[in-house]
Amino acid sequence: MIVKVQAEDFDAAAEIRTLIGGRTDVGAVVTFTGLMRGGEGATLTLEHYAGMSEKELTTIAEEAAHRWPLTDLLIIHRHGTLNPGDQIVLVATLAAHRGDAFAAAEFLMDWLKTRAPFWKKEEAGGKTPGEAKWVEARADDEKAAERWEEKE
Amino acid sequence: MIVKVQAEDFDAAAEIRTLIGGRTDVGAVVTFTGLMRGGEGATLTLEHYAGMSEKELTTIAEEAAHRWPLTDLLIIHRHGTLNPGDQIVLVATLAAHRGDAFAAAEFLMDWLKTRAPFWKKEEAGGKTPGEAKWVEARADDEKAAERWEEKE
Amino acid sequence: MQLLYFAWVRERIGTGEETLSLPGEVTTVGQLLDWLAARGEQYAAALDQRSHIRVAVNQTYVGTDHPVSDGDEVAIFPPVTGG
Amino acid sequence: MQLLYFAWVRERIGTGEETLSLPGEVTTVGQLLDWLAARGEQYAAALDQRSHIRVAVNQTYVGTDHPVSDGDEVAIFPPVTGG
Repeated sequence: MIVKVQAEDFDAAAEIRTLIGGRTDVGAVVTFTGLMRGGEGATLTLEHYAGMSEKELTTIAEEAAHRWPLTDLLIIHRHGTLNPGDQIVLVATLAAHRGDAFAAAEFLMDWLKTRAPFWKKEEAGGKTPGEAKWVEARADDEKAAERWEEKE
Repeated sequence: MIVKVQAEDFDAAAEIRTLIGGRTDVGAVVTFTGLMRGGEGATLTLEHYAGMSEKELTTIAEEAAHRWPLTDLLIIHRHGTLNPGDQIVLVATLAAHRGDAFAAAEFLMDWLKTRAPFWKKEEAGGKTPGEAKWVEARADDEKAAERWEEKE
Repeated sequence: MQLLYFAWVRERIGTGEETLSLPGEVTTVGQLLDWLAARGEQYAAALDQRSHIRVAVNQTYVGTDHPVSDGDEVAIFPPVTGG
Repeated sequence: MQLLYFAWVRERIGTGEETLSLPGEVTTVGQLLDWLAARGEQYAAALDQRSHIRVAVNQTYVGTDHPVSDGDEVAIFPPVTGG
């Protein structure tokens, strides 16, 4: 299990290669990569609660490993200031079969979105740059997370 | 949209980079990679219906693009003889939001498993190599594909 | 008619491809399968479990009622197992 | 008590971190939030919409009934928006 919180960019392919590590019992690899969307000049600043962010991602990762028969999994989440197109987050799940890998990856993202202590502040950029604004939490992220509660 | 049927291995990261092509309206990238499982010396031979296999994958890709608001998507499927750990198939979906990217990727795999004209023949290898055997179609793949019928 | 066989259907029949002329009474996929199965032991062995046989006419999946004619490319194969 | 504030809670209070001594009557998270909100306008502005406030004690999410004491690290922040 790999859990990292870092300012630097990551090489998803290299991280997944490390995670697989030459094993030949992995039939399915599902990845989710979150990218920054935005127009030219826009910036996104990710604040996090150093210490708790890594601890909480580890808890979420352990919960996924407990719920599904996974070979392994990883979560990498960046903090700091990002530009459009930049990678924000990577989740990868390895399993013998695809159903488990897909379900665990969706679960990881849903829980991460509602539990990992990160906060996004956006500045739109462009010709009339406005004030930077904190992104508001979305009700459908809460709803997405809730669907996993019944499956314990 | 990229659809390829090929004997050669693929570089998933490079393929996805090409698909994104510098766009900054993509918030979510979901990938599924299918790998060959098996012990030392095992081989997997993938036969396909040249002509129809690419046509059918294109139909499946178009159906996904029709059902979900995707930025783009790709399917790469190999044929020929593979060894344990080798990549078999890659599906990637790009979307503004993760729910669409996840659903479309699962859909693509479920339909691909039940409709794309490929057939796997396995040889176990090891110290007592047996006869090569055709993999049997799985009832739960049919079931997984059926769940998308109602959502039209 | 251009006939294509794949996977164990191909192995049991002993060839991946052949060209045959249809008798006039064979006008549907179902009749084609019956007619082929009667051509010999190998064909019968390949086609006897009809629930395990899939057919594509001109590279499109069809059912047993689908019409066939001499100009078609007809592929006969087991349920697919790719991915 | 070590207090940590994040995102707009931090900006409204005007600091990300401070150490305060609790009065004896403050023994739960709810009482702590009430006591902080009464410390001045900035605290009130940060903490008035209680449904938008999350609290972690020693890096674990807790509810308003959770006990607090001077040795704790208590973080106060808005709903998270990572991922």
